[in-house]
Amino acid sequence: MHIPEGLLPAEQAAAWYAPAMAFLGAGLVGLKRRLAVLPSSRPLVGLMGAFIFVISLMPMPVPGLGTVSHPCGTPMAAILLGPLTATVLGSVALLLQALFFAHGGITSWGANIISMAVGGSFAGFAAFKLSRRAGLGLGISAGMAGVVGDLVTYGITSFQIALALHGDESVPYVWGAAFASFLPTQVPLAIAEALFTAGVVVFIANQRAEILDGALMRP
Amino acid sequence: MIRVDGLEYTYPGGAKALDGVSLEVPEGSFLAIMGANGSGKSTLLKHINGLLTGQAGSVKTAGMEVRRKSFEEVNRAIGFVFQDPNDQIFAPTVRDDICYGPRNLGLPENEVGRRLELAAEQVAITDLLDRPIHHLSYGQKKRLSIAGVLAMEPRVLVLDEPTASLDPMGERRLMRLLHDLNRGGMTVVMATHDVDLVPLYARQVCLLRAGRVAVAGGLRDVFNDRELIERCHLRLPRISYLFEMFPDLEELPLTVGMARRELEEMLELGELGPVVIDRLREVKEGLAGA
Amino acid sequence: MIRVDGLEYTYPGGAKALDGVSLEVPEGSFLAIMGANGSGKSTLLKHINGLLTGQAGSVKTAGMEVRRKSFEEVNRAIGFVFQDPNDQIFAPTVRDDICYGPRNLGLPENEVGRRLELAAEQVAITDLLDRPIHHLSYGQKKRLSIAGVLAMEPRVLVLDEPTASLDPMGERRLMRLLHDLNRGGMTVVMATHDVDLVPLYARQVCLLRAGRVAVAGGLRDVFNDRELIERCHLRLPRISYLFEMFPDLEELPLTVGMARRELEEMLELGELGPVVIDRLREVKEGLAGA
Amino acid sequence: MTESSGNNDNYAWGDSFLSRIDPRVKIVAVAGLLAVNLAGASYLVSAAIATFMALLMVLGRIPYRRQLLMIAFPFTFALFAITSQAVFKGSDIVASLGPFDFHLDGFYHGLFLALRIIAGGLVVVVLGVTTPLNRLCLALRWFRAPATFVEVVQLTYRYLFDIHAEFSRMHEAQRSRLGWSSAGAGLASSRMLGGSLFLRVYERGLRSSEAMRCRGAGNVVNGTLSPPGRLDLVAGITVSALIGCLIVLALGGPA
Ligand SMILES: Nc1ncnc2c1ncn2[C@@H]1O[C@H](COP(=O)(O)OP(=O)(O)OP(=O)(O)O)[C@@H](O)[C@H]1O
Ligand SMILES: Nc1ncnc2c1ncn2[C@@H]1O[C@H](COP(=O)(O)OP(=O)(O)OP(=O)(O)O)[C@@H](O)[C@H]1O
Ligand SMILES: [Mg+2]
Ligand SMILES: [Mg+2]
Repeated sequence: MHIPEGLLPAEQAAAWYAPAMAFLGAGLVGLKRRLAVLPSSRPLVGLMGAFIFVISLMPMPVPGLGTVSHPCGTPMAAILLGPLTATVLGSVALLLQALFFAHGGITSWGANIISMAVGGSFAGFAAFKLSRRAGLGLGISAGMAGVVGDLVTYGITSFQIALALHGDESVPYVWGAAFASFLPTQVPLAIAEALFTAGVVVFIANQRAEILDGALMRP
Repeated sequence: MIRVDGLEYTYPGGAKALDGVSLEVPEGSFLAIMGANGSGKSTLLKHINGLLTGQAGSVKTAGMEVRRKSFEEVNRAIGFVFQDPNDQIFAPTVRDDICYGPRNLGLPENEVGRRLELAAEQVAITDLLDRPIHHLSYGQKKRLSIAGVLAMEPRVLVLDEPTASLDPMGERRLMRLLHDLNRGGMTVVMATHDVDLVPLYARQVCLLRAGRVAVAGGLRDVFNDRELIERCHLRLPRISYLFEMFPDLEELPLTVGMARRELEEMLELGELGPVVIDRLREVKEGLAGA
Repeated sequence: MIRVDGLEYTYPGGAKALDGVSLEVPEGSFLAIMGANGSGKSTLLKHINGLLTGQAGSVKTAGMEVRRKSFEEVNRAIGFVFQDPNDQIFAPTVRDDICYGPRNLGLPENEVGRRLELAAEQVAITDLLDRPIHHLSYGQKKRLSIAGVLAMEPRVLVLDEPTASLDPMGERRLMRLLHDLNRGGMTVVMATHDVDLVPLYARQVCLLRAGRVAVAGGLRDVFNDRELIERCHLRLPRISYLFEMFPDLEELPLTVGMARRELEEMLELGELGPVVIDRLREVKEGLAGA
Repeated sequence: MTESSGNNDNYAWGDSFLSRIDPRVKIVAVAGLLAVNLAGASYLVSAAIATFMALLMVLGRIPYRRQLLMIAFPFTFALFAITSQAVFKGSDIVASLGPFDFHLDGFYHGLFLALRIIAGGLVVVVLGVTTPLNRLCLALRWFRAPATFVEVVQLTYRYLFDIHAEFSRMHEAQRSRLGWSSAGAGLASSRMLGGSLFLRVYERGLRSSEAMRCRGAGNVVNGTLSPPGRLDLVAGITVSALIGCLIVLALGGPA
């Protein structure tokens, strides 16, 4: 889930913003170059941004906590467009969700970027690359990206929440509690994310291989 | 067969598209719905098969009240062809798209195959069966969208501008097919802008204007009121304009066939005779004077 | 103005859409491109503005070689209207969509406003300016897609079936506009299936058949070869068929105006005279005999 | 069923004084309100902000049902904040359940957090629901946000509509050919829908980006903002005054 507006104390919100903006800036530089060299990649960029928006808006209730959880979509974008571009797309999706569905927020944008846009993209991408290098098939590697990206995102989010809400308990204790309580929802979600990521990537590879970036797909 | 009663519909965006439409289409009719762009034709057609359900008024199709609940049942009896083929076709290949409907009807595979071949033949896309649908020209997509509905062999056929962007031969072929199907008992309702085509095939016409029925009835009821026709952004068939040169004509012909009969009749009955003889005299006098 | 030389194009899907097309369109022409569904019209038009670039052959538009690199430059001179308006319009509202092109031309805001109003007026959508584009009927979308291009005031206008799904009044309005623009020096190229419209406005016709030019030339060059026309899945204008009743006619008229002149001429020159007099005699004899 | 259902732009196009305020003024106002909401660290501040925003929503006639939908997400989080604080924070134990103790002072802190979440959520919601994205993007550009970023925002937004439109188109087409008349057919149809959706949106996107290029696509952000007017001045002064009061409240008032 995205952290809503108002949950984080001011200093924590600011602390998450700094690295988030660094990643976003780096991503924008790369994306700008990509769009200049390859104007025809615009539709894919827009489409993936929209897909992340839609995917990370499918709510599933988390038992016991009264909050909701959802898949991320950033691992898939990272496979198709690279982790830095996926970071930008994830950030944009988060901003639009905050504006139109109050899902996430403006001051918590930085924290959410770090967990979903950066964490999901890079962890997912790394899992994909490692799996490919280990000789796993395209579908399975994409699935791995989905699982890992999803779980890492939730690990980070739980940590951020624990940091903000640990009260008088220790951070690791609350973090563990939060992570554990997400687990019953998160495991099925991670599997769903894996199936989904694998499905889309394989489908595209079969139907329109030319839209895949060859360099990214190599084992 | 179709009965629309006091139908009103306002789009969520705000446009009042239907403003009290009532219409009765008996079984076996061939009805053309005409009207300016934005007059509500598509909106009306979507109510007939239940894609939209009215905020006021009622629609009955093939003996069933059209409701959200009866949607499946109604669509078993009715075939609906969308205005934009890109809205309608979705399966990966032409073949899959044509077979989609028959399969959902639960037909056995050999019957599905028969219908596939027949429908592809009817719109002349037999040689495209294995093409992915995004590798078709626009007119080919239009043909496919019609085939997919024909293959379901519905009792009522509702078509939203089926002839737009078909080539003239495809247009004639389709209209003849509709004519034959209609002869065989199928009720056909089509929205169209082609004024020249309507009198050739349709037997009833309904004119919409700003979400209301301006006039509905036989061909003559509609085409004799020229002023109304122009207010609805339509015109007479081109052939009619030719016969404006004979100001004494009671009724302008609407089709080439009618025009031909008219001309022949004029010649037979000598209506033209005096004119011709006068002209001949003038010409002769002119020649003599020169 | 436009020069196409030995153009070939095969879609990635596999269909050979253009198979050696050569065509010359002088400045100030009004050219209609006709042909069956799938004959390659849209593919050819997309080469003229550089949306597709040929695998063999060359295209020159407005003095520029059409290449991937010259795309922007070529599209400053040329306005292109897509066959499906849903592919073309994209801005949030009608107003934004019309202004999009002029703004990209770098025009000052008051000039953009002037063009907005003019273009909206020209296709009669002035009352829709603030509508979101997904709240339009199909014909309204088509009008908008044309307005967006008109507002750029290009030197060459390339339109892919601009009149499909316009109502008859909209169609006449648009064609008159194109006629006037053409008179004012604009080169107009349009693909169309409307055989009755072409002789009214176009001065040159190019007939495509399976990716090749079957014939290109003046109206008469094309319409006098009936066999070829039918092989290209076209037909004669309806009015021509009426005049088949006069088998001695040298050339069938193509438009109502031509038909009218023809009839008048027949009457004046007495060609019809003998027939009429014969008929009259027959009738009189019949009456006398009764 | 209709392409327009479920998007907030319907409201944003509507004419209310809120949607007419210059987006640049709104951005500054929102930034200010969110900052005091966080930094104020006072439930009075948050309560004042929440009341002010609720008032605006009523005055701006933002559709009632949508209001509830919009605060659904923050609301679940607010509940979560209350329970978690009651468990994790404080010393004043009022009840125990197994290993968990419930603290009264933690509970109050949770209430404060909940209030802050609701207040912040409302601020963002009002911004989102009364500002067409296009204008927001123009404002972002005015504030020198990177062009690429704004372009991606616009691209993403447009493709959201395309996904929604293609989805409803395909779904309608499938329904009218009985694709959802039974469980089996529905399964097959949904698979086809899922598989084709991506490609269809992509194809359509390709074509409309072609169309954009034909009309000289350079910058996606296209258009200009008219200079701020009297309404903007009034709005600016009102919000500044409010923020001023809140700061005083935060400095002087109870924490
Ligand atoms: N995107 C595409 N991919 C593959 N093949 C295509 C594609 N578009 C068109 N074709 C094929 O290329 C040929 C020419 O298509 P084109 O669209 O140029 O025809 P057209 O003359 O415009 O037809 P219509 O009258 O139906 O618009 C057809 O056989 C068509 O099936
Ligand atoms: N999805 C929609 N949302 C809002 N308004 C719509 C929508 N579709 C159509 N309208 C409006 O409703 C009215 C009727 O539209 P409809 O599509 O029924 O017209 P039509 O007669 O089919 O026109 P056309 O000849 O252009 O196809 C028009 O004013 C149109 O702008
Ligand atoms: Mg319509
Ligand atoms: Mg075409």
